[in-house]
Order: sequence, then C-alpha cells, then structure tokens
Amino acid sequence: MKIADLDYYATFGNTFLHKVPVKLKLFDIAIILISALFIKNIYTLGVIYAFLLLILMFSGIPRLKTFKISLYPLIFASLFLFSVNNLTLPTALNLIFKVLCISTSFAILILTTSYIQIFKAMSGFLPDIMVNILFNTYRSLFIINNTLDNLLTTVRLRGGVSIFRPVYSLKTIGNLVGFFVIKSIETSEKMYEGLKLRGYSDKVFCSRD
Amino acid sequence: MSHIHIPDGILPLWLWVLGYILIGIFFIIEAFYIKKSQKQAKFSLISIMAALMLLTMSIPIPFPVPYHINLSVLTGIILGPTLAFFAIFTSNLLLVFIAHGGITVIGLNTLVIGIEASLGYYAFKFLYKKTDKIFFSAFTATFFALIISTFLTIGIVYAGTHNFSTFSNSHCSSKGVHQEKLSVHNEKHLDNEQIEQQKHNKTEEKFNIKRFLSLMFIFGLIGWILESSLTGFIVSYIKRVKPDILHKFEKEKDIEKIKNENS
Amino acid sequence: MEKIIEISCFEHVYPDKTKIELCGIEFIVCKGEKVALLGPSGGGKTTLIKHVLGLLTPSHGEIRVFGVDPYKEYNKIKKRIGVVLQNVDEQLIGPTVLEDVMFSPLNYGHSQEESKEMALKILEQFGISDLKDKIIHYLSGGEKRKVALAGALVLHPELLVLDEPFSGLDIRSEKEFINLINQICEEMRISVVISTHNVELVSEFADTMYLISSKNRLSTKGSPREVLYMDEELKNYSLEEPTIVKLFHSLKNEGFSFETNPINVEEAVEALKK
Amino acid sequence: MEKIIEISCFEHVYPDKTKIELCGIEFIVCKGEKVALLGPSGGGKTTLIKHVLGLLTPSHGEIRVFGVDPYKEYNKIKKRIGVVLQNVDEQLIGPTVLEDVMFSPLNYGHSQEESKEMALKILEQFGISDLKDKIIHYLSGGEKRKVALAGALVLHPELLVLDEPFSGLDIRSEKEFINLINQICEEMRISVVISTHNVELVSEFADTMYLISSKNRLSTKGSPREVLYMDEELKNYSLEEPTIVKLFHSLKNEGFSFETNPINVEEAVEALKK
Ligand SMILES: Nc1ncnc2c1ncn2[C@@H]1O[C@H](COP(=O)(O)OP(=O)(O)OP(=O)(O)O)[C@@H](O)[C@H]1O
Ligand SMILES: Nc1ncnc2c1ncn2[C@@H]1O[C@H](COP(=O)(O)OP(=O)(O)OP(=O)(O)O)[C@@H](O)[C@H]1O
Ligand SMILES: [Mg+2]
Ligand SMILES: [Mg+2]
Repeated sequence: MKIADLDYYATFGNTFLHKVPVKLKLFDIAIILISALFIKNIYTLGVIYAFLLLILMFSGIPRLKTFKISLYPLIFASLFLFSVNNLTLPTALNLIFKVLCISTSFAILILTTSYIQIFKAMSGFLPDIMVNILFNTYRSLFIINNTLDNLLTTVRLRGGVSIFRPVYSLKTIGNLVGFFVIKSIETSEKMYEGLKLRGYSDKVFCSRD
Repeated sequence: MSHIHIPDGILPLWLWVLGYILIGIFFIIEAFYIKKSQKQAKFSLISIMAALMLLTMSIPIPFPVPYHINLSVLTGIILGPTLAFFAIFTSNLLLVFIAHGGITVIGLNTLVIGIEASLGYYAFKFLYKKTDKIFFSAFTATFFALIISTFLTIGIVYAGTHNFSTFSNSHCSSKGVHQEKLSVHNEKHLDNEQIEQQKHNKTEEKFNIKRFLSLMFIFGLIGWILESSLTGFIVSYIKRVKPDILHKFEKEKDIEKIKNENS
Repeated sequence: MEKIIEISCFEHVYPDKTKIELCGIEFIVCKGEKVALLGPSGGGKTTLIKHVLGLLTPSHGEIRVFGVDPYKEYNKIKKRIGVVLQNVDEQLIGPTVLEDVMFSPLNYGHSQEESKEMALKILEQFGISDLKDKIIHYLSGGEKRKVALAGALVLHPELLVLDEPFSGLDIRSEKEFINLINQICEEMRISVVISTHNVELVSEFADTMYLISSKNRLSTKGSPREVLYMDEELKNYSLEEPTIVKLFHSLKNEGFSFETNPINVEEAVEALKK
Repeated sequence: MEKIIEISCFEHVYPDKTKIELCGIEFIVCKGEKVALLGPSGGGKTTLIKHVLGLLTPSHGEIRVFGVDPYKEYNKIKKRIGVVLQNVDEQLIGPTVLEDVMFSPLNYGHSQEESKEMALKILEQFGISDLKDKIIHYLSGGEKRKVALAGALVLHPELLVLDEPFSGLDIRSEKEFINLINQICEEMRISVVISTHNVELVSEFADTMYLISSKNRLSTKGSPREVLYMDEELKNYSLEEPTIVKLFHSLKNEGFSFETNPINVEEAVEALKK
C-alpha cells in the first residue's frame, strides 16, 4: 500500500480509534512494544496478538489491507528463522508473534493517526532539526509522489519496460530514476527558496501545541 | 534484497540500545556541526532524499525477484558522508510507521546503512578521481559498499544471536546455565573452537551463522548487482543532464588534473 | 463512420470517494475527427482521458477504444494511441531529445537504427531537427511540448490524445502549437482528442466540442460555433465565453443584429462591416 | 513618489552559461503602483523576479529594493515583501492550511497566539476560513494559490511579488483571483509586481506594464492601454495582442475609425455603438 493511501485513511477516516488522543495511542504502542520484547511466554504473546487482531476486526479501518501491511516484516523474520538449526515450533512462533504484534500495532496506528499528529507528539523529545526534517519530508513525499506517478504513467503509455531485455530495461529504469532524482533535487531547491522567502529562521517550523 | 531489515525481537536489549546511543551521539555532534558551518540550506535536500528513498522503493523492477531499490549510496553521493545519516534515519523512522517493522533497530539500521552510504561516497570519490569513468565508479562503489554493509549486518546479527537459545522459551529451565554461557560467549565470541563445540551439540537450537550468511549472499548477490547497475545508470544520467549536482567531485578532479599538468 | 472511442455513461469513484459521473450524452470520436473536451478545472477532463487510456477503470459504465476495453486490453491497442498528458515536464525521459523520441520505437522492439531513423524523420517534420542533441532539461516549455508530441507521434498512431496541451504556454506558442497539431493531423489523418479549459482557442482546432460542467456532467455536444453561442449553457458549465462571443452578445443586447455568429477576429470584422 | 524597486540594467549568467541581459529602460516600481511584467515564456520574467527577491545576484548591474541590495541584505527587507512564486506547491510548507499561514509570523518572532490570530484574520478576509484545518496536499490548484497568497500577505507587507499567478487556472478562477488581488491590494495599499504571459488579463489589474522580449530585453513601458495598442512593439516581443485589440486593429485597417482605444468588452461595445 502506498504512503499516500495510508495518509488518506489516517486523515479522512472516522473510526473511534481516530478520536483517541495521539499521546494515549503512542503510550499504548509503547506498552505493546515492551511486552512483546520482554515476554517470553508464547501464550501470552499469542493473546496479545489475538487482542490486536480483535481491535483490528472491530475498528472499522480496512481490515484486509491493514492485515496485509502487518505481514511485511515476516519476510525478514523468516530469513532469520531459516538460519536456525533444529528450529522448534515454539521458538518460531515466539519470534513471529513478537514481530506481528509490533507491526500490527503500528499498522493500526498509522491508519488511524496522521503523520502530523505523530510528529507533533514526537517533537517533545526530538531535536528541532530532526522535527523540521520530518515535517519537510512528509510534505516532500507528496510533492514528489505526483512526479513519480506521472513518470510511471508515461513509461506505461509509451510502451513500458519489458523483462525480456534486462539490460535495456535496467537502463531505462536508471534514466527514469535519474530523472526523478534530478526533479526532486530541484523541488528541494525551490522548497528552500520558499522557506527563505517566508522568513525561515531555522528554529520554528510548525506550531507546537 | 540488498538490505536486510533486522526484525524486532531478535537482537538483545544491550545491542539495539547501543545502536540508539551511538546514533544519538552522532546526531548531537552533527547538529552542532550543521549550526556552526551554516549548512541549514541542506535540510530541504535531506528531506527530499529521505522522501526519495521511501518512494523509489515502490518503483516496480521487472525482474523475477521482487526487488526494491534503496538508493542509499546515491544518497551518500549527493548529500555527502555525514548528512546522509539524517536522511537515512528519517526514512527508517517513516518505514517503521508504515509497519515495515524494526523500531528497536532503527539506530542499528541507520548506522549500517549510513556507513554504507559514506563508504559509497568515499569509494565513488576515489574511483572517479582515478578513472574518470562515471558508470564504472558508481557501480563499483555501490557494490563495494553493499558488500561491506552486508557483512556489518551479519556481524551485528552474530553479535546479538550467537547465543540465540537464550531467547527461546523452551529452555526456560536451563536459563541460568545459558545466561552464564552468554557472558562467556561475549568475552570470546570469536573463539572458533567454542563454535565448533556448540555445533556438535545437535539437540540445541542454534543460530547458524553460516546458513544465514549463505542466505544473505544468495539473496544479496542479485540485489547487489541490480542496485549497483541502477546506481551506475542513475549517476551517469545525472552527470549528463545536471552535472552541477556532482560538482564537488568534478572540482577535485580538476585540481588533480592541474597538479598532474604541473608536475 | 468508424467509431474509435465510445463511452456511454460512466462513473468513477476515486479512493477518497470523490465521485465523477460523466453521463448525459455519449462521448464518441470517429475516425479523422478532432474533438475538444472543454470544461473548468476539476471538471473531470483528465479523469475521462485516463479512462480512455486504460489508466483507470470505471465503477459503472463501459468504455470502448478501438472496440476493446482499454483497461483490460491496453496492450492490444497501445501502439495505435499517442499520448501527451498534462505535465509534459514529467513525460520526457531520455536525456537528449533524440533519445527521448526514440524511446517508444525501441520499446516496441524496433532496432536501434530503425528507431533513430524514425525519430529523425519526425523531428524533421516538426522542424526541430536542430534540437536533437539538446538535453531535455534545458528546453523551454514550448519546445518540451513539441518534443513530447513528436515522441507521441513517432509510431504514427491512429489516435492522438492530448490533455491540456496549452497550459503554461504564451499565446504565440499556443497558436504555433495548434498549427503544428492541425498540420500533422491533416498529414497523418489522425483522430484527436484534446482537453482544455481555454475557450478562446477551441474554435481553432476542433470539429466537435463536448462540454463538461464543474459538477462533472458531460452533456452539450456540437461544433464550436454552435456551442460557444449557447451562453446559458456555458454559464451552467461555469465557463466564460470567448471575448469575441461576449462582444457580440453585448452588441446584440444593445439592439444590434447580425446574421452570422462569428467566432474569430476575421469573421467578426466581416460581420461588423455590414 | 517613493521608489520601491529600482533596476537599471543587469545581466545574469546561469551556471550553464545561459546569459540573460535585461537592459533598455529602467525597471521602477513606485509605492502603491501595480506593475505587470509581460513577456513570452523563457523571456526572463522569473529571472528578474528572483533578482528582486535576492535569490540571484547579477553579474553586472545593480538592484535596489527598498533602497538596499536584496541579495546581500535580504534579511533587512524580508518582512516588507510578500511572495508567491511560480510553483505554489513547493511554497506551502505547513502541514495544514492554518499552520502554513502561521509560518511567517512564527518565524518573525510572533507568539503562538498572535500568529494564530493573524492567520485566522487573513483567512477570513480571503473567504477561506473553512479550509483552515485541511491538509495542504488535499487542496485543489486554485485553493493552493489562495492559501499561498494568504501566507504571503499575513504580515501586511508593503510589496507583493507574484510570478505567473494564473497559470493552470481556468478563466473563471483567473478572474476570481484577480478580483481578490485587486481588492486586497486596495485595502492594504500594497505595491504589486506580477509577471505573466497572459495579454488578455493584463489590463484588468495593472497600472503600468513592462514588456520583456523573447530575446531577454526589457524596453517598453506604459499603461496597458498604451502598450497593448503598439502592435509593432508587441510583434517584436513575440506577443499577440488581446482579441479586442486585434479586432479594432483589423477594423481600422478596413477603414473604420474610432476615438478611443478600447481594451475590454464594455469599452468595445461603447466604441462600436458610435
Ligand atoms: N487521484 C485522485 N484522488 C482523488 N480525487 C481526484 C483524483 N484525481 C482527481 N480527483 C478529483 O476529481 C475531480 C476531477 O479531476 P480531473 O483532474 O479529472 O479534472 P480536470 O478537468 O482535468 O481539471 P484540471 O483542469 O485541473 O486538470 C476533481 O474534483 C479532483 O479533485
Ligand atoms: N537554472 C537555470 N539554468 C539555466 N538556464 C536557466 C535557468 N533558469 C532559467 N534559465 C533560462 O533563462 C531564460 C529565462 O528564464 P525565465 O525562467 O526567467 O523565463 P520566464 O520568462 O519566467 O519564462 P516562463 O514563462 O516559462 O516562466 C530561459 O531561456 C531559461 O532557459
Ligand atoms: Mg486535468
Ligand atoms: Mg517564469
């Protein structure tokens, strides 16, 4: 799922989870995180995961999509599990539950809370420059996302890249990404001009409440 | 896959906290440096590179293995060896928020990929100065940086998991013993004999670093080649279309040339 | 006459629930016809065009291009369609003009030499051979558009789709560009669909006009002369009449009467002489 | 009258050796004046504006804005200038509309409450209070422009600089936007510099017009009525006359004579009645 779609759900969704204060949600995540990391009993972990799935079921956010997102880290986890000699089921389940608990809770968070709110909550303990970078990245993401969409559409309309000529295709993709990088860098230059003209004083970027 | 995201829950507490601490210290020093050297102008570039790294992952590459581009070496080349860390940290952080996992290892991941970016930067600078071949330099630099960073990842995983059994619940009863072992291992975890000995102990669950290594290399190799050639094509394209982005490398080269002419 | 595009009535719902319903009359493009799609910003012109190109699929309704559903079978018809979308800037990929124009032929399996020959020929036809080694990035807006158009026409498609080809150009370049399109389409006998919100220029290139209202309805159809003088209609579509039309409306309101409905300066002069 | 901008003759060389030389006559903006900078695409309008804003510095020539060199001392004058550049998207910084408009006040040291109050007031004045909690990237093109303008005017600057504020808008929105600018500038007594390549609209907002030719020369200056009727000049500048002007030229060539030089529909009706 694309970041733009996630942001859309977070912004315009209207479930009860959207209304929970961000700080509370982050606190909950922290608790889940700590328990997932330190609990060794797979049954307890399983219960936590089941609880998260239950929330997901009744939250009103797109269930299947969220579930799919949360499965992503399993790819990496499986790589580690394959490398364990004499792997036993409990060990595997233990790791899988840990990973899933964490990713599911984050998936629920991101579908119900906009980045803006999360960054604001985080601005308490991150240095100014980092907060500025975060907000600016968020804004940049959406600007250059349009560019990327247009580029990909163009390639599609003009014949697309084919798997049968790998080197040529790779070069085309290289050109495409190169173009994208250049465009993006120009975007950043324009953004900085905008910042400067509007009086950016390298302190405040965004109101904090 | 040129990059392995280490999932949460594999590495022990001390290791990932250490990662956070290291990256924290680095950022504090860096923030002072930015303030002093008036490099605030770069911060929109940092954000853009972070956004780029996130977005390029979604570009479909028509190859049998679903592969996503990472662009960390390119980030290094464009942002320079230190500022690249900020962009990498940001993109890692945002990745966690789209549930790609790995909140505990953000510090370590940033460290590894950041080192990859700066190594790539220096390697590219060196090679480009010597050979003046843009594609070759970018390709080789990326390939080299990727190999090193893979070894770093493996090293970290090894440091964290060579006593993997302590992590499993099924050995709760022998926890004390294992804890003891842990301390022993930490002291001499490169002791080959010890590992051999462990290997013979067939009933015990054991993180097999060799198998992990080969897995990483099988998946890695395809990824490295793809990523390196892509970086090569991208940098060549930039060189042709907007060479001023690579200005810093050119200057060095010119100086070199002048020196050569003089001598 | 052979119908190239046929859309009866379709509805599209964007992921954010924005619903675009383009119903009312059928949207039909015949062989050799030049069709203009006129509507205000946000009216749904791009949405319609994306459906024609198979980039989107409607939630209701059916779309036929060259007799097939473009969303499902775009591969079958993609060689027959040339496209220039709204942001030219992001549609030029090759580092140089020549390489960019060669992009499609290469992708469709022509050899390097063939592609080069085709590209050079079309650049010649466009009168921009001298640009061939220039780097895309440093072209002016008007030049970029010409190159994009050359890239779209290099394979001699049967249908040309242009989404707001004039935005950002100054009037002189707009006129130049229109002449180029008219001339090339004449030569190659291509059907054209152009979306625009520029009422002043429509009459210079379109045989048929469709209006899209700001409420995403498609209904009026006719020749520019007919449509531009329906001032009630235009109001409903939150479009302004072109200056000449407005002038003649005002004059009629003042009690003058004219036999013709002029839509450009020459006709206006003729009408006023009487 | 107090001169706010003074540029005599300057030359700028871009890194890729493109040389822009804007010489000929002085470019002067006085207090309370509304100046339009008309020129074809690639003429150097943006270049001139970037010099005024101190984003570029000339290799030859001198630029004075509020009596200082903007490149070196922009900090001294930045509070007195409001800007909206060509690409609005990249100038909207804050995540939400309200926060974006609050950006400048916050950065100039106003407190959180003050800033908020100022932002709310200007949004009210613009009639877009209902947008205040919207996230920037979900706004339409026209709305984005309004927000950018609100952000530029929130601190009540003395000079407003707009670079092609109308590109990409349809005619209706253009007119709306012009009315908004005219009204606000009247209220706040601001001097305005607007660059555009739209000859049709110039007469609706400008007191004074400068022409930039496609060969990067700045020379003609005058009120829209004067300049738009210099058809030789316009030709040289590769610009077209507005439709009404063209019509009256043609009529004059046909032997009619008029006392006035109309530049809009109402005036044209008056003139034709006689
Ligand atoms: N990806 C999208 N997601 C959500 N809504 C969209 C999307 N694209 C377009 N829309 C909405 O659909 C409507 C029609 O948009 P469309 O781009 O088709 O209009 P248009 O006639 O091409 O306008 P313009 O002249 O600005 O290009 C608008 O209200 C727009 O906000
Ligand atoms: N960063 C740059 N590097 C090199 N050349 C540039 C750069 N920016 C502008 N130019 C060139 O300078 C000339 C004037 O450009 P400028 O953007 O000032 O024109 P403009 O009148 O604003 O045109 P438009 O209507 O397209 O915005 C053009 O020929 C352009 O190619
Ligand atoms: Mg459109
Ligand atoms: Mg410009």
